[in-house]
Amino acid sequence: MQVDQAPLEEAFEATIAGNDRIEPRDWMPDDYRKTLIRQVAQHAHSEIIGMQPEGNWITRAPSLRRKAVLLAKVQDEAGHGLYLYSATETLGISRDELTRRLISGKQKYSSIFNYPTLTYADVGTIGWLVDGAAICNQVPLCRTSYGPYGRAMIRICKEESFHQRQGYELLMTMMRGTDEQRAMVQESVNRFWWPALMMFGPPDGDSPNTEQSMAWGIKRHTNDELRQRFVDMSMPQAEALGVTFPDPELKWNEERDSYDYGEPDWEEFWHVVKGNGPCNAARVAHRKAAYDDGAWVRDAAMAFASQAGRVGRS
Amino acid sequence: MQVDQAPLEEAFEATIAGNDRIEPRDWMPDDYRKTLIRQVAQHAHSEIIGMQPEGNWITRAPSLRRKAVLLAKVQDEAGHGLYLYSATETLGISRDELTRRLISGKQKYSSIFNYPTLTYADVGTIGWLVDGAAICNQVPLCRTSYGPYGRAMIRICKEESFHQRQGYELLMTMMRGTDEQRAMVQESVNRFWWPALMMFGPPDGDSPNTEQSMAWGIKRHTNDELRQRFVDMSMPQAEALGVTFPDPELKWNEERDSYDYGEPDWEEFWHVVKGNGPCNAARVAHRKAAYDDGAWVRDAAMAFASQAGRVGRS
Amino acid sequence: ATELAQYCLMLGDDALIYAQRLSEWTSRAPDLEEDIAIANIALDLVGQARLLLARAAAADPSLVPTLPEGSPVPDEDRLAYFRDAGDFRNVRLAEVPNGDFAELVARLLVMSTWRLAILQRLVGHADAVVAAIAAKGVKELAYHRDFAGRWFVTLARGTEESYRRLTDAMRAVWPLIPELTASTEIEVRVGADPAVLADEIGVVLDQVLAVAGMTAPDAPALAGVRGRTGRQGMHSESFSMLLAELQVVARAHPMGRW
Amino acid sequence: ATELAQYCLMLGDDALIYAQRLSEWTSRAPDLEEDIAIANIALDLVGQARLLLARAAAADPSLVPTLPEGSPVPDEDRLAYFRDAGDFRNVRLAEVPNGDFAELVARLLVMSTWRLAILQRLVGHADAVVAAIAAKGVKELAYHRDFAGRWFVTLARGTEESYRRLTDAMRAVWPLIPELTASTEIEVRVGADPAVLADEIGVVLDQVLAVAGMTAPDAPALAGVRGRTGRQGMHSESFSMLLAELQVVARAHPMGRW
Repeated sequence: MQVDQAPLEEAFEATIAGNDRIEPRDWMPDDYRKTLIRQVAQHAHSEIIGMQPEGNWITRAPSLRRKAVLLAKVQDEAGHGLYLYSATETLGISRDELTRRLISGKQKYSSIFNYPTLTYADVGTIGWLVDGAAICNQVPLCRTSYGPYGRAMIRICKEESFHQRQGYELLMTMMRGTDEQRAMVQESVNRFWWPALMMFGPPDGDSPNTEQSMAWGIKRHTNDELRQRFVDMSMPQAEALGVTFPDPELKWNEERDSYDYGEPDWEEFWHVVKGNGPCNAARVAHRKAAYDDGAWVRDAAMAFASQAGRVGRS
Repeated sequence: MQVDQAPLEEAFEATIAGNDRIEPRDWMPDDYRKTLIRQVAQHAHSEIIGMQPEGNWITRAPSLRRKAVLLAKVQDEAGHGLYLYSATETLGISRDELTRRLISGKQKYSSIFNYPTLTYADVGTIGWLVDGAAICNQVPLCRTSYGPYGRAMIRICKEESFHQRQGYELLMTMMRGTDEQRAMVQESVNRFWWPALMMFGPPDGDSPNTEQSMAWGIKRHTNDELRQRFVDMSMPQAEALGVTFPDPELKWNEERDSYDYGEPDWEEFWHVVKGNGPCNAARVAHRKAAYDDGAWVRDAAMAFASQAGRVGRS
Repeated sequence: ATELAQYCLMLGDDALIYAQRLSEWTSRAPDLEEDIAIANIALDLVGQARLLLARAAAADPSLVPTLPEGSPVPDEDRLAYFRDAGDFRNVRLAEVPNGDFAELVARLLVMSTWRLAILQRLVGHADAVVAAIAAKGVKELAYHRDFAGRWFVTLARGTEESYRRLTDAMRAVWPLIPELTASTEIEVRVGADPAVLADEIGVVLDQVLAVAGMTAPDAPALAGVRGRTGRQGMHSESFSMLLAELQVVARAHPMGRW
Repeated sequence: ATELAQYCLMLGDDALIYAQRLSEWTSRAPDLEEDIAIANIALDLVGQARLLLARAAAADPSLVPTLPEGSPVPDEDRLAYFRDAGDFRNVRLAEVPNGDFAELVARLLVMSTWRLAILQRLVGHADAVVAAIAAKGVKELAYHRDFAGRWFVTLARGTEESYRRLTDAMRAVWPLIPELTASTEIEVRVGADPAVLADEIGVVLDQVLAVAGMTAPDAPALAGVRGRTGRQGMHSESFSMLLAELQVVARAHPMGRW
């Protein structure tokens, strides 16, 4: 078996080395497939769970224009989930199975969505900082080695940039509003800044899978590299907006040509990752309820389709 | 059998004629029992269903004092339901069976509760007009021929008078408030006036059971007599409050020493009685959901009680 | 102009309030495809509501609630967020609380069939703005009705459970149909008289029912209060809760910019 | 006086918000007896909230939200109805959405055990008003705990289903216990330090669990945001909806009399 596999492995390594795409029909190492399933599924789950914190405000959006914008955004997230589940399915696993792994807690989603949305400003902050951080993470993945994933990411990144601008624009508009609105924006930014920094994952020293993932071309930069890029990108935006980040250590470092920043609370990070964040249980319960409540509908659709098939053949 | 029954019937008739009470252990005609079960159960169901339209506003009560008053009132209604179900049980039917008859639509409740509560003023109007009409109906029942029912009514009427005063006092306070509040009170009174008049049942000519019920002493006045009493009682109260009733025909009739008033919309009345009122379906569904959702709790309590019994005996 | 404004409020409120109920489905649908489709329908209706409320405000500025001097809240939002329940003119079918997916499908079939018939008539309306809104809306509504119709047949012929749930849903929805075609004077004078459309709507529903193998339930009209229903500002009990949620943020910030 | 006011807000908000959740049960309980009992508990807590909020307002008038000149709204209602979410000081266990009856029982057992321990300590408080509120509250809370304890044992030893539901309920409630006994400086300085009471509360809960034959779930604390939880004004996602409902009528009428 090892004898047969050698040329396949060589071809795989050559594709990776040449920055070419691996496609579903291509041979790939089991670990590559498993790691990809984990990563793409986690990304898909994040889109789907990510519908909840913002979806929470659709019915309360304070203007009809914002209601339309938010509805469309959450709808886009469902769409992203759809592409990504499709990409995962090309690796030989069904959407249904992936959903079951999500609601049983076997697969994760981005921890950021375990923080609550407490005011309408959070809709803007999520667009600006959370989608912003996601874009930093995701743009390099457009060049990822697995074809379907890379192509999904190209489309997703385009829409995410649009969402980020919309979020920033909401905050900008609110900052031109009343004192209460400005205070609401600042309070929201205070809450989301640290969780946004944690979206890049633990410090490089505590991120054991990074090396293999980079070798396989399914990750392109280390966590700390991306985090620094995000901080550097966000600081001038915050200044333009007129808000501050809740980090006394944040300041420009002439030498590094970058901002220095403080350490996120990694204890909180691991606590949330392990399932004890403010909303973990609620998010999974919400998803599970939707999945369970929809079972009879999916059953009915399958039964109807199979009848239609029978009628067509008869 | 007819031979054996004759003295029993005589004793029963004598009790009724003497305005004495029939007690659970006494012989009574089957039709009397059936009519009583229907009437007392309907009264009990009315208390329980009546918790919903007012209960709808507990979470939104606009002051903590009013929240406490409303919670206590709705709680009293549950208490009234409890006494009345107990009175019905003395006639040989269980509360569980009565609840099943309610949620299956076999037994009715007062149609007034099929109208929606749309503003907080409705809490006051229900106290004033709906409880007021109920009292007109119920005070004579304190002297009803069936003992347990009559005694329950004595207690209930006392509390209902208290509720009526509280409702009137809420409206009086609101009338001393803002223009919006005064408009809210008038709008509420406009909505509830006609349904309140209909609480006395159809005109005497269309009320086939009245005669027998009066003979048995389980009804003491005709529908129209009570309706007239209610109108006469309410008019000076409305004037004191500063509201009007939505009936252009309402005016004092010197000759009759009473108010003339217009005809309620009996078509709407029968429509609602038949189950097509604005809230019939919602009220029964709410009650059914509470009953169904509570089944496992009642089962657990029974199982626990029977174990405790076993432990005690062993 | 006042009657046109009132008419635009009716159609605008139908769209706004029904969109609110539909948007409650977000992240709760049976599968992602339906989640996206329902959001899309809600989005179309929010779009229609915005245009219609703006038209109402332009046609009769006296309808627009007054806010503190200098408030930047636009007219469409003043109408959506600063009116009380009794000033809304939507039919009750738009506002009743959501049930299960079968209820969504049954209600959407009825609502979209009815609204499509109205908008088709309004394409030639004398008011150019109303005519343009209708022309755009007709395409949207045709899609809504198609989505509902396909699911209606699927649930009717799917499993025993889906058949049972659809039957229950029809029992909940059908009593609200007579209100849809009980015309008000304003509709008769400046809009599309829904009473005239009743037959046409009935024919479409009957066609879907026939394909689905269902029969319409024997459902008398849901009564109003002294004859008044949604078009007269008489709404159902849940409506004040819907509005509380819809309006809470906007009302907390009458001077806010969003 | 400011610290006393802050402390009264904490205890008052716990009572107010938990009473709001309990009152949602009205007309929904498994049987009439429980409906009455739950309403009674809610009533007791509304009563405590009124006294505590009034005491907070008296001790520090600067805490009371400002309303338009001439508003007749009393201080207790200004505090209850005109503060925003971030200004409420209740623990999150008071505010989380209701579950089934087992969740009610598990939460009530924990809340009443905890609050009873606190009020027992406050009976001798230097502030005579607080002491009097505590003295009255102790009797009420003893009844609440008794009601919860009896049902806890009943559900634990009733049927398989009630056991399963109670187990799930404990999993939902227990992660919120550490927040109850994480003391703030204000509690330490002017009230009953809940950290000191943790053992006492644990002993009571263990006794009930022992009679019930249950074991406490292995439940790590529910995280806050950067260490902040309810006492610091950091609430859960559902809290803004609870407040929207609680406050909607009062806020629509800042000049209203009720």
